[in-house]
Amino acid sequence: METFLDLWAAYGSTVTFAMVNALFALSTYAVLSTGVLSFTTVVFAAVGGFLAAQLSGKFGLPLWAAFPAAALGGGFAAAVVAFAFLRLESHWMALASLALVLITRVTALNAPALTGGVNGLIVPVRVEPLELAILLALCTVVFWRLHRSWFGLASRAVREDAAVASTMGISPYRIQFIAFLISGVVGGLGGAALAFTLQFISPETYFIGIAFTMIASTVLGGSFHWLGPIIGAAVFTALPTTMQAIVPQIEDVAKGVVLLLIMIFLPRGLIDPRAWGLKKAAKLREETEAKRAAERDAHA
Amino acid sequence: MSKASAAARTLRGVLAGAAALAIGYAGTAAAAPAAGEYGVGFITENTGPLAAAGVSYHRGAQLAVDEINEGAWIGQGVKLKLNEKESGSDAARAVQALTQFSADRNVIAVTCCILSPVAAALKPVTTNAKLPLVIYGATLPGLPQPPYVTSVVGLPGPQEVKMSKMLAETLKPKTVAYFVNADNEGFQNRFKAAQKVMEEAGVKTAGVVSILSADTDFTAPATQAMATNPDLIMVWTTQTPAAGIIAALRARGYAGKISASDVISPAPVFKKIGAALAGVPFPIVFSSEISSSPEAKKFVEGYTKKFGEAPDTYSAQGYTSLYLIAQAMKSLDGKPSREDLAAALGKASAVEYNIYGGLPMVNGQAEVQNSLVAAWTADGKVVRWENK
Amino acid sequence: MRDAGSLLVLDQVVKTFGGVAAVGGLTAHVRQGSVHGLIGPNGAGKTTVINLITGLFHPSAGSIRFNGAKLEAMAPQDIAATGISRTYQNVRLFSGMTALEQVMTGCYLRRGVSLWSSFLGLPAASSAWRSTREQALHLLDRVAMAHRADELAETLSYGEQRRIEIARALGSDPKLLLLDEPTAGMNHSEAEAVGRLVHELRDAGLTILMVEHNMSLVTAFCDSCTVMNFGRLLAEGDPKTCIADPAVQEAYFGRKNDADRIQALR
Amino acid sequence: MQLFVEQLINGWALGSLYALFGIGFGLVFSTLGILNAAHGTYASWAAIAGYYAVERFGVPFPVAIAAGVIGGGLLAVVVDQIGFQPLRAKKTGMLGALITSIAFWIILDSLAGFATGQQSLAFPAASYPNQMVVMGPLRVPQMQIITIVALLVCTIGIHLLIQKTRIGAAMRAVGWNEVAAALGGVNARMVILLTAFLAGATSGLAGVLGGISTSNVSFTLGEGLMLKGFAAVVVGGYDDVRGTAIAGICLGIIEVFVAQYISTSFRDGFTYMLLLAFLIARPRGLFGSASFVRA
Repeated sequence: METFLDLWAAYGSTVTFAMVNALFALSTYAVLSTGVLSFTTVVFAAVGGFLAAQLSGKFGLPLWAAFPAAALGGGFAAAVVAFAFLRLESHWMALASLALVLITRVTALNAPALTGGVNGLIVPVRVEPLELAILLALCTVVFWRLHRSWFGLASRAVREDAAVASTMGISPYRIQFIAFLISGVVGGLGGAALAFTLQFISPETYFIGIAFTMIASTVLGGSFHWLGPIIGAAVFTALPTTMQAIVPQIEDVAKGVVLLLIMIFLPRGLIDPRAWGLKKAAKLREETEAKRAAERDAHA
Repeated sequence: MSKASAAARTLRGVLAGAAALAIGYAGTAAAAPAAGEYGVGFITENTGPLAAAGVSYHRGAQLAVDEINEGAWIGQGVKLKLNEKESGSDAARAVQALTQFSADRNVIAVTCCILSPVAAALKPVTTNAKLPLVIYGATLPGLPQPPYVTSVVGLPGPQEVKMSKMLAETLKPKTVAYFVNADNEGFQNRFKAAQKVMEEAGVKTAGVVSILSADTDFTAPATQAMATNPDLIMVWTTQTPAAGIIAALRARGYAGKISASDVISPAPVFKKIGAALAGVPFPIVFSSEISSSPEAKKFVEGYTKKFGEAPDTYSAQGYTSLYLIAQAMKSLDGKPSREDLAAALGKASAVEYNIYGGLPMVNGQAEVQNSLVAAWTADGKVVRWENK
Repeated sequence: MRDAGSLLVLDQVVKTFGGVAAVGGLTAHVRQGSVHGLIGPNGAGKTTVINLITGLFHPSAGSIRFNGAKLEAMAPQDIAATGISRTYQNVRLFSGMTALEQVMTGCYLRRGVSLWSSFLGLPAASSAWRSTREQALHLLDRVAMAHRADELAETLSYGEQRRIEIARALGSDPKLLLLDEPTAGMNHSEAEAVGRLVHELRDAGLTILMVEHNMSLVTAFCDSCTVMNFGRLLAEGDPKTCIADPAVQEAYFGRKNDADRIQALR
Repeated sequence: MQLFVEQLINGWALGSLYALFGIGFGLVFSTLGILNAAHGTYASWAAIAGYYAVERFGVPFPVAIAAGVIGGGLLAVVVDQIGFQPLRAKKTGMLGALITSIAFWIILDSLAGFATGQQSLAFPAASYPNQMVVMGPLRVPQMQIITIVALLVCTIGIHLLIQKTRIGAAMRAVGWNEVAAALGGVNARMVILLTAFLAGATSGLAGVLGGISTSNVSFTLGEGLMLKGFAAVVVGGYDDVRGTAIAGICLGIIEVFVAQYISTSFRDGFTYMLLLAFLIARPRGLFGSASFVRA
């Protein structure tokens, strides 16, 4: 029992951050699974994070009231972003969303009344790992349902070939707009979760670091199934801790190399339903051939 | 977790600590912690934007641990062991490192942080974990919160005021232009303190040029400051901008007086900028070439031997943080708990062994008494500044 | 007058790309309940016409009318909702989806429930999902692919993929089906099967517009046809008559230099 | 008036650095379709290469520049071949390459930290032209003139290369569609290597010039250039070097003037608001060609 407690104490924070990062990754996955590469999760996270921090700090809102507020804030920001950005061509969309991340930081830095400016904000409320696990589980259920619904099917179609999907009556704009709303809500929750975990946030908290963590987690885990971002976030969060334990001197280099190797050898990520399908097909072919050979033998 | 129970626990900790201290105090002469190796968590910043300073802090701490162990400074058989974890000046990574330290039963105290926001992020975590934290670098007022959070870094203010008065008297400038970090509250405070002194002395503000920490090109700000035609330019910014600004001012042909802060004191800054730094006064509390107390000399000697270069103001702070922890250890009996150690740290009225010629502590915050005004010579030595 | 029995009417449709007219004022009529061939040499603009009808391109000038609706300014998904469905010259199935999922996606328009209730998994939505699944399986059966329903479409042979694409296009229960070279890359018996399917569909009341290269298949499959060259109408009417037209003959077989030039332009 | 003109030149020189960097970044984006997070490190490493060439071997100024330029180019080629080439066959699109570029960014940035001993280094004052050129009442540093001229030469050179030569046509073809380019007889591999080298070399030039004139050779160098170079590429339109050059210069001048006449706090905000305005109002950028037709 004691060993377990020690282990939890040592790696508990890694688990906690993995769960927060999983929320960011899911938010990115929400839009990526409809074929949109967007870094705006960071923006939604900032909105959710500062909103939750201010509500709990200034107005004494409890945790479970602050989370829905953060989700709403993130969702609203997402609606605005989607309205402005969805008509851009995909490459521009990626650039525009990255630019928006930079703008968000500058804006946050220059609005100290809302964000504490360079000095940041102390967040008086803390989220327990169990509460975080419940939040993540709730989000996961949503993504699981989405995956198995008409929206899931339509979003896969839009991602693979938006033009073809549109000639089947699926409006890519509508699907991607909904995806942005989901991304905003989950991103806002993630931002609040990060605020309640760190208990201190500043404009630097919601910056390029998160953008790359979430996109790397999503792609690493696999962006073709909701399980991918969650697994990816766990791996990507544990990576620095592991590297620190193994090669403390060149921790960052080692982290980069591992990321590189995974991408080169598993470019579609760790969780890839298509690869399972391909494997199944290969197996089926083998069996058919074996059967045919057996039949030939029987005839001979 | 409810706040009430946390507060209750904190209170219990404090009471227990106070009780332990009272017992310890009663028999100071007899106090000796049980022999053994005690871990001190050191959150390094050897990579990331502040790595240059981070390496110095780390080295100072390493040297202190060596000295403390070799001389059996705490007591016979009592040794400290530095456990390092890297944060890269990132708050999230620092929090992760701290929680890992708190899980390691062998770690009795942690020392950390150059950036105030990172220190602020660690405060609630360390208080929750009841793990004493000594801040070695961050200088935002209000960071220390005894017993769990203490700081060995003097707040800026007095040194800047002292130097500004000196400059106002000796240089007698009519106008001053200031460079200030728009995104660093510590330097804004230093700037305001200096400006107040100058204006009280009847020196007009010719202009204030603000820059950002991440800036690298200072040609335009230099042009802007020079256009105000000041008698003196005061540079209140973080290290890289300060070095860049002075280089740019000299490169553009500014021949007037410049002053700066202790950020330009480390040797690599001179190596980088060279003679342009010569004669630029800066306030400093420790200089390997000027500080002359026996403790300072021993520090410089040991450091130079171990690392092949002279220590700077950052290594001095890293060094001091370990001595404060050792001092608190020394006052405890038996196998010290984290709570006991925190209480001892919170109660400390001074860092007894220091290289500053005295370093009192008030409410867990070190206060600088003795500061000097120094400057680089053209051939790379730090000397007391004189108006030439 | 001729518009009267026509389900689809193209009237002076023009499409230019950077000043070059891919379609230059084409007028064509597709009669309700017929199999209509759209033929012409490579680069004649046939696929562009299909793209214009389905809204992937918008005409630079002219109008397209379908069943009383004016399509030229509509978005592809709205055009699909009026009852037009299509396949592609180079099969464009969705990567990573099984054959059944492809066809299910094709059934999107007649799923019968809102995205929201489908997400919540309401009983009505679940039963609608099941019945749509049945329909999709039925469509797969219709193109003789039911036994491959749960396999990744991309692992199947080219001919099989084409058949799945046709099943997918039928998923939306269209009034007009546009087939872009449905027999390309198929052997004779496979092509025959497609021909039979096309006639069955027509007899069930569907109107079909197909781009076809093979002249003998055109005469075998189509009730009427439109011949294009250089984005313009060359001939229209009965397939046999059209093909016998000297202009058509020349476009296809004569003036080899031109054909080469067109090839080069592509 | 004198201040105005001096600041104009300061901004122009600063913007020229952004533009030079942006040209490299934009080349990779438009031709190879890669959003390269590691691009900033090419500039850092070019400056480091130039610095050590001076520090260790005492080479003259032009050789130091050449060392940086070639170093940046070679690094870009190595990163491309290790990180991006294996993904091309697997058709992972922009995403896969983005992740490997993040990996390289982490690796190269951290190695750059080691290479400079975590310090910010500076070229010795004697190793480069550090005098002021006096033009009437104006005094302009020599490095600013060199930077401005370097951008001019690179912009014209690369523009002509892309628009007027066979190689350039091949680069445009690859940017349009790699498969089509391969079928059309273009050796796509060669074009990729050449583009990567050219992009790395241009950004490397920005790195080494910036490292000299700002007295800052460290891993932070590339990061700073990256953010502003990125802005220049977006405002200028990523498939036209002239747009990037003009946008970069404008951004530099605006930045300096906002700091001089309004406030430093608004400086970056101003740049990024401009960026956002362009993205929404004119996503093609200043010179960008009309968006492609895709069906």
